[in-house]
Amino acid sequence: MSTAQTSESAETRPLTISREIRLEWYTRMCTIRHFEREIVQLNRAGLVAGTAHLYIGMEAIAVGACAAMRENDLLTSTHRGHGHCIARGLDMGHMMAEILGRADGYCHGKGGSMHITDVSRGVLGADGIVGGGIPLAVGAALGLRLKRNNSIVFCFFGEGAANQGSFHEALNLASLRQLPVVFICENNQWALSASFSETTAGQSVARRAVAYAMASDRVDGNDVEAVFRAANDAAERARRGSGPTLLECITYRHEGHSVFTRQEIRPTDEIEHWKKQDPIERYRSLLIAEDIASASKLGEIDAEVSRLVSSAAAFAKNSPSPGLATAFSGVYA
Amino acid sequence: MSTAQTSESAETRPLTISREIRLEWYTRMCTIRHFEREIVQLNRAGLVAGTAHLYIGMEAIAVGACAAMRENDLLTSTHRGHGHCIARGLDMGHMMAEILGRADGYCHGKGGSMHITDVSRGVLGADGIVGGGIPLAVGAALGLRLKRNNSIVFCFFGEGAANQGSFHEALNLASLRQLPVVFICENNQWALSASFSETTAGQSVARRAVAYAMASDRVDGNDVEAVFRAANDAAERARRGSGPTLLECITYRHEGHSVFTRQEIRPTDEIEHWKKQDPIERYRSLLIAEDIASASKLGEIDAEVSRLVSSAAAFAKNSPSPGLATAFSGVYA
Amino acid sequence: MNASVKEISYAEALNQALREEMRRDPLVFVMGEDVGNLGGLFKVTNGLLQEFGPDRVIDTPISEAAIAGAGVGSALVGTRPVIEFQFMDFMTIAMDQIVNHAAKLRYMTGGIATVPLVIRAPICAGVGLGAQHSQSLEAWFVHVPGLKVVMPSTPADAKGLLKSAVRDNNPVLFLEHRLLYSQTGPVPEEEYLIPLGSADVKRPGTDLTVIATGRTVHLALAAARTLASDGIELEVIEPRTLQPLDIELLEGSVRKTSRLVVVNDGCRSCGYAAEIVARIMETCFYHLDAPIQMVCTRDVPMPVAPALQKEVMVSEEDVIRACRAGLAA
Amino acid sequence: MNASVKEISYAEALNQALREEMRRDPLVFVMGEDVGNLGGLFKVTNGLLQEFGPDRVIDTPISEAAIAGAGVGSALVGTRPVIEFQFMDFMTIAMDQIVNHAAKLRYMTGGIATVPLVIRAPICAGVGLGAQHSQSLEAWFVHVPGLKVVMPSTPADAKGLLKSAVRDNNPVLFLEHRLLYSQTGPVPEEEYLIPLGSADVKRPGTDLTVIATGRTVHLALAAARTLASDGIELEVIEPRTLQPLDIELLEGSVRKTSRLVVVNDGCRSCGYAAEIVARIMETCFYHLDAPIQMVCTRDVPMPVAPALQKEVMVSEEDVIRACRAGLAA
Ligand SMILES: Cc1ncc(C[n+]2csc(CCOP(=O)(O)OP(=O)(O)O)c2C)c(N)n1
Ligand SMILES: Cc1ncc(C[n+]2csc(CCOP(=O)(O)OP(=O)(O)O)c2C)c(N)n1
Ligand SMILES: [Mg+2]
Ligand SMILES: [Mg+2]
Repeated sequence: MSTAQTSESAETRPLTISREIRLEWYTRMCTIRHFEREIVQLNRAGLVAGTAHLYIGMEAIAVGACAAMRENDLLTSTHRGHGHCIARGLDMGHMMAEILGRADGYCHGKGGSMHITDVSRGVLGADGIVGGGIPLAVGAALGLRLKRNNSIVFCFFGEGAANQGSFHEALNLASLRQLPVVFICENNQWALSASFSETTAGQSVARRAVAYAMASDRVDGNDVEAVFRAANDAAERARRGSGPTLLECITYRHEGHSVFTRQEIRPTDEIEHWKKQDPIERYRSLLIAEDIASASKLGEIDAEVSRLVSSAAAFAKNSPSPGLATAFSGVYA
Repeated sequence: MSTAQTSESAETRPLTISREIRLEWYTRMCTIRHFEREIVQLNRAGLVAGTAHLYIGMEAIAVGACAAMRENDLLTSTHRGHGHCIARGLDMGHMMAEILGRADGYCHGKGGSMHITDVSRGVLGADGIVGGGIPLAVGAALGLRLKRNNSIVFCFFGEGAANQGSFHEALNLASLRQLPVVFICENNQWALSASFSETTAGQSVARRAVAYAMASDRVDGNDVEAVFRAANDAAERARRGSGPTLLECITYRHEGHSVFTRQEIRPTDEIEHWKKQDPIERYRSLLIAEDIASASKLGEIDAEVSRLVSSAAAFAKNSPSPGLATAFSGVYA
Repeated sequence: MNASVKEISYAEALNQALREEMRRDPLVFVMGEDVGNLGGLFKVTNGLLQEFGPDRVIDTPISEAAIAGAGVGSALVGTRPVIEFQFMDFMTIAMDQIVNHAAKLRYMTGGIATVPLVIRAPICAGVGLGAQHSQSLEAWFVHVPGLKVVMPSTPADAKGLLKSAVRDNNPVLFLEHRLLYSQTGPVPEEEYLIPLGSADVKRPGTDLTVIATGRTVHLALAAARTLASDGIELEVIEPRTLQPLDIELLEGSVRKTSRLVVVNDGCRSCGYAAEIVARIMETCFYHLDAPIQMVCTRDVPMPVAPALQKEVMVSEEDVIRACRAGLAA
Repeated sequence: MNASVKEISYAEALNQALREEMRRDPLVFVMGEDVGNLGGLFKVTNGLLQEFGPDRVIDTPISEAAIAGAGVGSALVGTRPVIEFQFMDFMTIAMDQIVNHAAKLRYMTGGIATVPLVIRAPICAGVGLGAQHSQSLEAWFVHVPGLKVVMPSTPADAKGLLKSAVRDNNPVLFLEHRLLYSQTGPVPEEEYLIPLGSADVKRPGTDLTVIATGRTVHLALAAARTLASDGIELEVIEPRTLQPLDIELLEGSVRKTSRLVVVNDGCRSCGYAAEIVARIMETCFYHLDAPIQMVCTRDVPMPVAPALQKEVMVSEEDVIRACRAGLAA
C-alpha cells in the first residue's frame, strides 16, 4: 500500500520515488479524474442528490499530499472533497452511492457529496462550511496528543477559506501548541466567482504563516511530486514535534464551481491556459519521457481505472433509496 | 483645540510639537489618570454599575493617538475605553454618570462603562465584545468613502483581540479596499489572565500586518510623543488614500483586569517594573528636563485636573437613577 | 394595489426593489459574497454592479463576520447597507455582529446609535444541499430584541417589504425561501411600499385559521383548495413580518374560527410556530374549541436524499392532516 | 441520594464534578479562556490545572470559534472535551462550530461521527454587565436538533448532571446562571449521577403547576412559600434538562392542577417558555382551566442601571402575580 511505502521512504533522504509509487500516483490521479467525469454523467442523468464540487484539475494535490500520510494519519476535507477521499483509498462505490443519496452511501444518503466521512480511514469529513474544517483539524491534533497517539493531521482547504476568521484562530492555536498539523491550501485561484487577487490581501496564503511564526511552503499544485515532497517535509516536521506547516499549492479547477452552480465568469483564456497545465497530462508525459511506463501501459491503467469507476457507478445506481424511517433516527448517539 | 492644531502640524514635516500641545497632552494624560482613580473610589463606595476596566498605565496611547485625529475623524473603542473618550474630549460628568448607571449618562444608564458612545464626537462606541469593534471600524471607513467624506477611522483594540477571527477578516478587508483605518493595538501584554507570549503565536501583533500587505509599526506605548508620531504617520497614510496601518503600542496596565475581576496573577516584579515606566511620570520628567514647564506648573495642572474630575464625580453622583419606564423604551429607532 | 401589474419572479421582484431603492438613495449599497460579478448566487443582485459600480455593489472575501460587522459599521455612519448571506446557515458565523451589535447598539447607547441595516438570506431546504445549507432559523432572531424579521411569500410582498426594510432605521432580517425565487406572481408596475408589521389574509374562510409563513403559505393555500371541495373553508393568514407581528389580525381570525393550525418551515422545538401558539393561547384561550396544531420541519438535521428530505420538510399533506385534526377535535 | 451530605456552593459542586470525571477518565479535559491559571472567571475550574496539568487544562487565546471547533475536532477523535465560554453571549462567535458541526455531524455522517463535547457557560444577568454579557439564549439551542441542553438550579443537581453530561456521547450545552455560583446547598459526598432527561418536582402542590428553569426555580419556590400563607399550594417543577425534556412529568402535574405558569430567564418572544406552552397546549388542552401564564425576561436588551436591570429580569413578584392571574382566570 503506497501510503506506508512512501512514508517509510520519507525517512530516508534523499527521497527516491520508486517506479511503483509513481505508477500508483498516476493511477490515483486518473481514478479521481474518471470518478469526477462519472459524476458529471450521473448529474446529467439527474441522479446526483443536491450538488457536487468537482476536483478535476486539482488531482495532484490530493494524491501528492496523501502520499505523505501514514496509515493512521487523519485528514479534514472540504466541500470539494472527492479527491481527498479517493487518495485515501475510500471505496468509490460507497462514495458514489452517497453522492446519489442512496442507502449504501457512507452516510446512508444523509450527507451527500459535502459530508462523505470515513473515520476508520482517517477521513474526519468533508465540510459544507468554507473554513469550517480548519479548527476541527487543530482539535483532532490536540486530541491525538492527549491520547499519546503520534498520528498527524492533514487539513485541506481552499484559498477562499484563508479569509475566514476560523483560519486565523486555528493557525494561531496550532502554532502556539506546536500541534502536528499540515495545513494544505488548495489555491485554485477562485472562490466561486471571487478571484484570489481581489479577495486576498497580500496575494499569498503561504506568507500568512509569518503571522504565526509557522513554517510554510508554496508549490506547483499541478506537480504531484512537488506536492508530495513539500507535504512530506511538512509531515516530517509534524512527526518530529516541530509543529505545523502551511503549505500552499497553486492549481486551478477545470470545471464550474459545482454541478449546482455552473455559471462561468472566469476568463476563457485563463481556463484554456490552465487546462494545458493539466496535472495528469503532465505526469503522463513525464512518466513516458523518463521511461517509467509506455503510453500503452498508461493507456491500460486508464482503461482499468475507468472500468473500476463504472462498476462503482453501477453499484451506486443499484443501491436503494434509504428507508423513510431513517430520516428520523440517528440524531443522537 | 489641540486636535486641530496637531493635525495641521502633521502636514508640515519635520514635526514640531509646540509647548502648548505638550502641556495639553500632559494635561489629558493626567485627566485620564485622575478619572480612573476616581472610578476606583466610586467602586469602593459601591456606586459603579456593573464593571469598569481601568486605563491606568496606558494613558499615552489614547492621548498620543487621538492627537493625530482631526475634528471629524472617528474611532471605535473597547471594554477599556475611558481613556479614548477623554482623549477625544468627551464630557467627564456624563461619562461618570454612565459608569454609575445614571440618567445623565451618555447612554442614560443603559450601557455603562463598556458602551459609552458619542457619535457627535466621533466615538462610535466602546464594546463589550473583545474584537467586536474591529469590523465595525472597517465598515465605518467603507461608509465614509461612500459618503465622499474624507475623515478617517481609528480602531483601538487590545493584543488579546488580535487572536479573534474578526481581526483577521477585518484587516484583510481593510487592506483589500485600502480603507482609511488606523488599527491601534494596545498591547498591555495581558488579556485578563492570559499572557501575550502564551496566546499569540509569532509574539508580535505588528508583524501580522505582513499577512495583509499592510503597513505596520511598533512603538513604545508609554511614550506619548512616539505614539503620536507613529499614529500621525499612519493617519497621513490613510488620508493620502494609501490604505490602513497596523500600529502596535507596547504598554502595561497598572491595575487588575477590571473592578469586577481584580484577582491578580501577573508577577509582582513585572508589575513593579512597569509601574516605573509610568507614561505620565516619564512625560513629567521630560517636560521639566526640557524646560517646558516647572514642577510647580505641572503641579497646578494636576490640581486643576483633579478639581475637574471631582466636579464630574459630583455631577454623576447627583444624577438620578433612570426612570423605570425607560427600561422598556428605545429598543427600536 | 395598482391595476397595471406584471408577472415576474420573486427573485426579479427583489432585484427591482434593490434597484429602485439604490436609484432613490445613493447611500444604499449591497455587499456580500458573489453579489457583484455573479449577480448573487440566486441572482437577486443581478445587474446591480453594472448599474451602480463597485463602490455600491461590493464583492467581499468569504468573511461572514466581517461582512456583517462592516454592515453595522457603515450603517452607524449613516449609509444603508443591504448585506447578503448565501445561505442562512452561514449567519451562524456572524451572530456576534448581528445579535450583540446590530440588535443592541440602539438600546445600549440610549438612542445615540442608529443601525439601518438589511440582512438578506435564503432559508430552508428543497434542493438536497443537506444539513449545513437548509436551516430556517427565524426563531433565533425573533428571540433577539432589536431586530425586525421579514419573511414574504409572494413576489409582490417581497418587493414592497424589501423596499420598506431598506428605508427602516433598524436592523432588518429579510428571509427568502430558496424555492420561491423562481416562482412568479403579479407585481404592480407603479412604485409601492408594504409597511413592516402588517399581516395579510391570503384567503378568507370561516372554519379554521391557518397562520403560515413564507413558502408554507402556498402549501396552506393548496390545502385550502383541497379542503374546500369537502366544504371546509380555511382562512389562510400570513404574518409577512414575524417581528413586529400584526397580532390583532391573527387574533381576530382565531376568535372568528375558534380553530388554529400554525405552519412554519423552521424546526419545531422552540420554533416560530410555538411562539404563535403561546401568543394566541394568551389572548384567545377561551375562544379556542380545539388544541392548536403545529406543522413544522421535523426536529432533525436536513438529510440530502430526496426521499428523506421530503419526509422532513413540511408538505401540503401535513397541513391537510393538521387541519382535519384541528377540525375533528 | 446518600445520607452523608455536605453544604457546598454551586461553583464548588461543578468543580467537584469536573475533578471526579477527570480523575475517572484520562480523556476528559477542559479548555477555554482563563480556565487554567485563573481557575475560570467564576472559579469552576479552580485547581484543575494544578492537579491535571496543562495538557488537560488548556488556557486558550481569545478565539471562541477555534475553542469550539477544537472541541469538536478533539471529540471526533475520542477525547471528551469540556469547553467553557466566559459568558453565553460569546457563543455567538462560535455558532457555526456548535450548530453546523457539533450538532449535525452525528446525523450528517449517518452515524459515523461521535461528538462527546460539553459546552459550559454562565447565563443571564444580575450584576449589571449589560446587554452583551447577560443573555440567556437556551431557546436557540433547543431549536437545534442534535444538541442536549442542561440547566440546573441547585449544587446537587449541577454536580450530578454535569457528570452525566461529561459521559454523554453527544454535544451537551451546560448552562449555569451566574447568580447561582455562590449559592450553597446539600451535596451527597458519595459519587452519584443524575440522568439527562429527568425533571424534578421541587415542591409538590395541588392548585397550580409552575414549570421553572435555572435561577427562576428559586423564585418559584419563594413564591410558593408566600402563597402557601394564603392557602395556595403551588407545585414547582424543574425540567433540569431542557432537551431532552421529561414531558410526561410535566404533563402529569398539569393534568392534576389544570393550571400552569411557565418561568424562564430567556427573553419571552420565541423563548423556552413558549415551547413549554406549545407542548402542554398540544397534550393537555382539555385539562386546562385557564390560559397558561408566561413569566420571562422582558423583550429588551439587558440594561446596566441596577433599577432598570431589576425591571427587566424575572422577579418573585412577577411569579406571584402570574400565579394569582392563573388562579383567578
Ligand atoms: C461559510 C461559508 N460561506 C460561503 C459558502 C458558499 N461557498 C461554497 S464553496 C465557496 C467558495 C470556496 O472557495 P475556496 O475556499 O477557494 O474553495 P474552492 O471552491 O475554490 O475549492 C463558497 C463561497 C459556504 N459554503 N460556507
Ligand atoms: C468575545 C469575548 N471573549 C471574552 C471576553 C471576556 N474578556 C473581556 S476583556 C478580556 C481580555 C481582553 O484582553 P485584551 O484584548 O488584551 O484587552 P485588555 O483587557 O488587555 O485591555 C476578556 C477575555 C469578552 N468580553 N469578549
Ligand atoms: Mg478556490
Ligand atoms: Mg491586553
